[in-house]
Amino acid sequence: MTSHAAVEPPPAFQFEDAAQQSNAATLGMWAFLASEVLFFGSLVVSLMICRLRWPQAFAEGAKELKWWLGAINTAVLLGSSYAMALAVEAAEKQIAKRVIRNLLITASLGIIFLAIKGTEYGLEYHDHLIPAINYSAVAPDGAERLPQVQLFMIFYFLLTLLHAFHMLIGLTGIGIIAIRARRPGYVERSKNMIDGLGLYWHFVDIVWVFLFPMLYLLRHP
Amino acid sequence: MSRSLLVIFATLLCLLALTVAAAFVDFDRYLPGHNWGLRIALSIAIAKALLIALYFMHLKRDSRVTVAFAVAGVLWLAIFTVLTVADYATRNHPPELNFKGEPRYLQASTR
Amino acid sequence: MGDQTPFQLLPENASAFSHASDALTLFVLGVCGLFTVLIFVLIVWFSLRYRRKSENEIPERIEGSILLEIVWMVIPFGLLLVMFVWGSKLFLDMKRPPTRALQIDVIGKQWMWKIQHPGGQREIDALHVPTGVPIKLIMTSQDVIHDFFVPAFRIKQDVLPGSFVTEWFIATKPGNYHLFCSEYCGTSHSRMVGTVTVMTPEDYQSWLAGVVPDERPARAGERLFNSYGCIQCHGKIAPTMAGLYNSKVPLSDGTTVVADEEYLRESILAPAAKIVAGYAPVMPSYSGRLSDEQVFQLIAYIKELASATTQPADHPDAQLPVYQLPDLPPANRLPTRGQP
Amino acid sequence: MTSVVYRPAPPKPSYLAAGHRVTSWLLTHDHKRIAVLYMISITGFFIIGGIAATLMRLSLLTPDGSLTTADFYNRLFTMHGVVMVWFFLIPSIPTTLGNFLIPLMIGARDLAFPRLNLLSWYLFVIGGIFTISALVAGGVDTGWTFYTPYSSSFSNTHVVLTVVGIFIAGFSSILTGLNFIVTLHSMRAPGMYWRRLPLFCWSHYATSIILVLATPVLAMTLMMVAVERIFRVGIFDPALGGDPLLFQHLFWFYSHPAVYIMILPGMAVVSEVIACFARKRVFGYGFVAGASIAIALVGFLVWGHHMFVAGMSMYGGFIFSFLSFVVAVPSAVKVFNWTATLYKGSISLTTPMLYALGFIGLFVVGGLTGLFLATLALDVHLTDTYFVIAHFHYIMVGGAVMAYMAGLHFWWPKITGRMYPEWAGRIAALIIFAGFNLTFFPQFLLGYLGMPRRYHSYAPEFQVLNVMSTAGASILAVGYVMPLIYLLWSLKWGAIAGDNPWKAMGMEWTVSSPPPKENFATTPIVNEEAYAYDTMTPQGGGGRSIMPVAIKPNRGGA
Repeated sequence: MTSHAAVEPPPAFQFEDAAQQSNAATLGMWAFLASEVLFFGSLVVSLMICRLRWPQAFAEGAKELKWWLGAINTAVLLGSSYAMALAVEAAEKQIAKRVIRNLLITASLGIIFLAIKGTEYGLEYHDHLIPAINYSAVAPDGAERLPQVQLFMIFYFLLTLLHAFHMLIGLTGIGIIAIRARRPGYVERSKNMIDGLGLYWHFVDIVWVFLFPMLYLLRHP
Repeated sequence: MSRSLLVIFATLLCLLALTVAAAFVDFDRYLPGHNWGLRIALSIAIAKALLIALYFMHLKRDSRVTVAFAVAGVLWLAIFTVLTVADYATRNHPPELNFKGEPRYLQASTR
Repeated sequence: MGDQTPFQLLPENASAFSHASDALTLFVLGVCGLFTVLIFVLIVWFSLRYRRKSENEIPERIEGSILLEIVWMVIPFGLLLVMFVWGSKLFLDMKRPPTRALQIDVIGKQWMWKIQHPGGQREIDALHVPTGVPIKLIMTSQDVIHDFFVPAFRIKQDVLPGSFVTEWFIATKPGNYHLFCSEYCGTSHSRMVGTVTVMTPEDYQSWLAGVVPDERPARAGERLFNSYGCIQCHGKIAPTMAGLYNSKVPLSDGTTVVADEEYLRESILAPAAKIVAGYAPVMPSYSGRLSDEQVFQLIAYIKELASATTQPADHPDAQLPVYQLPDLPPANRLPTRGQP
Repeated sequence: MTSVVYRPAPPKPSYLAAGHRVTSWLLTHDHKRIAVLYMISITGFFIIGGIAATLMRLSLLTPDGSLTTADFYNRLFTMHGVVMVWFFLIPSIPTTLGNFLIPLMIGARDLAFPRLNLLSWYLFVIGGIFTISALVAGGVDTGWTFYTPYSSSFSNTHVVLTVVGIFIAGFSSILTGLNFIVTLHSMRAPGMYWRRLPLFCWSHYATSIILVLATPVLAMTLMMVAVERIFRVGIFDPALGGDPLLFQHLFWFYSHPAVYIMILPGMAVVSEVIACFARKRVFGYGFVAGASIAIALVGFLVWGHHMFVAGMSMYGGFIFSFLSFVVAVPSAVKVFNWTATLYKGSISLTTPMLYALGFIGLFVVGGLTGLFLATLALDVHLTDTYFVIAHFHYIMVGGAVMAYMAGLHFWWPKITGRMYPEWAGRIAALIIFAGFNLTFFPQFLLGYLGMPRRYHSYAPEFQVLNVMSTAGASILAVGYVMPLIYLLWSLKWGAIAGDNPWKAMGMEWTVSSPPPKENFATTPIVNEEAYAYDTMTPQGGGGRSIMPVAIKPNRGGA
């Protein structure tokens, strides 16, 4: 933190001082993320347990996915996380302009991620891979799919949709803060909020860091 | 500060390349029975997650309480995983124990 | 049940397990009763002895005692360990059916129990068994989870769709006993009940003789084995069935499984799940093509093939036979993994 | 009150007087008002669940259950379970007493996140509306456990609607737990070190850990059930490669710790009440506090004991059985310490104390019968019978509800500023204790006889015990209606309570009854541990425990 801090804004009614408020905000976000770890985690563990039972089918399912799109997306999301880290750093130094710029980069990369994801869903629709919508037991090239490939695809869609939903929430938050950050003094007052948003965004990134190998890369039974 | 973030970002991209490359090797063909593909993928993912948590999420300079919160979620997930897998891994695996002899009192009642 | 009084406090004792289980119950009850009485007496005694005599009374401060804390952690824990070991030992017995047991197939479906004896006799919501003979039930469900519960035997096992589970007992006392479905299974869950009739071996023989049997399951299984073309591959490019049941089978991933009923079922319905070492995963799945009953019949046949060749010795400490991979022409074999 | 506590400012208007319009309640950020909102809502849910229970018990009077059809009976026990577990027991003590008292006990003006607190009440109500609408639309017949594949593929009732309701209410739990954890970490007044924290707060901390870390697993599990139902895919359906036991692992990973969500706050209340009415520091404070945390942690390792006969691996059974025995130790430590607290105390058998002592007795029976179920071989016989029903009702009704009643009566003067008629309270407490035992003790015998749970009709030899149980339930019902009447009566006609009618220690008793909106005019400083009853002056009230000296104005700078 630099020395040219503005006048400390008054803390909320229930807090004694800004330090206590900031501490509470950080702890609150981390407690929420711990909860989220189990939210995503229980689904990932379910996936791995089903994989334990059907290694062949799940490897086959992984091969049906476009690993290169997943890899590009991972890079995009890592980049957006990097931009977010820069935004948080700028907020600590209270440089509003840099905060806004980095938040916009973060959001753009997030949107690119979702666009690629959408394209992928389109390709999967084309390959008749979407359970309950157009899943087919026969691949487009005529090869018969193992029955549990469908199970794999259920997990794939549940996990990626849930992840995309979290991205949307994050993007909304980034959008709101990026717009408000133009107001003078906002960045100084909202350090906690920007930091919390950053934590959330990085968490969503971490989730993807696990989803990518678990879904796309386990190509051998 | 910004530079160290850049270094982390670059490392993350390298790890990404590494995990993709590893995915195209069928480790089971050479070292069967140990699920090396999964182990390597998971290890790299954990490494990446640690980098993000420690530097991007600045856990490295946070208080111990915050670190404990972060660890709690992972620890609880580990509890769930270990105990559930303990069931699945030994489910259809009846050992010789199952067939080795019979309890005494049952022998008495049937022979 | 006809011979039961309308009111009773304790359940019937009709299997070898029921006596063992009741003895353990008595022990746990004794320990728990002791502690319950202890706490109740202390609370009532303290409440009377130390009741507030004046509004201004201020009792002396007592901080606590590490020694006491340790005592009342260690002593209960010791007693709990006894319960754990005793309970686990008996549970282990309940999970180890003897190989020479009489094997009876059970299918649960909403809301009835379908039972078939090895001789082909069928029953619905009723089970006739002789005393003194180990009975092993091999069970599956056609729809939801059910549970085969005979209170008089102190046995219970959830019956799962999509896999085989087993449960075994030795009946000791002739009579009629309740059979309950004990896992909630829908509207008529409480009507999914039946009767287990325990008979002396002589009565059982005459009962068997009095029921017109269907085709023996093993015989029906043999016909299926031929008509579904299993015989085209097995013993030729696929593993032979002879001596398979209850032997240890090496798998392609380097592990070993025992070929029990559940393994055989899975191998028929989802052959890709476990591949025998050295064989290609070429078998198609018969899921959806065979009914649960037909699977039972095929397995009965496979078991009979096993007993025709090697039967695991039935004396204590017997080792399971290791499944012998027959010699096949090299063209049919895949390179074993790990030895490129 | 005649305590020596220094009160710097003239009494401020109470939180009840701060605004009278409906919006001043529905949009309040005040933890005390939100607690009252919760209290009203859970009472409503308790009545709904209670009506379902009454109808079930009536139907069970005859072996063929002629009062209800099997379908209707199945809907009744499902609704009873769902409403009581998720909409009464889990929120009961934490969201009412916990919400009201934690800031008061630690010397804070509010929880860390007041708006989040209000949000969680709204989520709770919305979740409740979903679930109740499923009830109105025709009900659910899966049992509160939603076992697959029955719930996902076979039942043709309103499973999705119910599950969505629970899913939403789950987020309310998570947010409440998160709020408590952060509050207890960051909002304690100066001098309120962890080792000085009232045991009430320790237990709520332990509860919150479970709320935050277990509830998301339930939410995800129920979501998978809903997805499986809506899209006809198979995660838990073996026909498509799914695994019904996976559901049970996920479900019990939440639902077993959930039992501790229900009982730990009960233990929280009992520690406070016993200390006050024995006028003694709780024996072995550190061990009781540690036991709360130990129960929360080890409680996460034992879920498999619900699955011993479900087809789980035998080795899994051994592991879970052992861990289940381990969790019995901290529970025993608590009971022994409470009993030891009574030794050489100054015991006053007021209404809250009667409930608290009743709690200990019933919790002992409920806990010890749990040992039968943890013993592998006995669980085989007893699981899924009425023995289990009796066991968990001793814990949940005999434990959690008794403790809730104890706490409600103990802090009623603080919450409302009024006293209830003591004689009516004592009579109701005795009626509830007697009615409860008559209702549920016969069920232990029924279970050992082998009567399975969730049976609409049963074998005739079970009838005598069932009639006893129903008779007990009617007594129990009277016991529950009585407090409802006299507590409401006391709101208008009860005697004015005064700040500290019980001469209790604890910071909540140093503020006026009902407390002012901002709790403490100035931030208090704590310089003594909890339950320092030996320092009490003969007139009651704290000696030197709490000295509310202003160290800082309320708002920084202003």
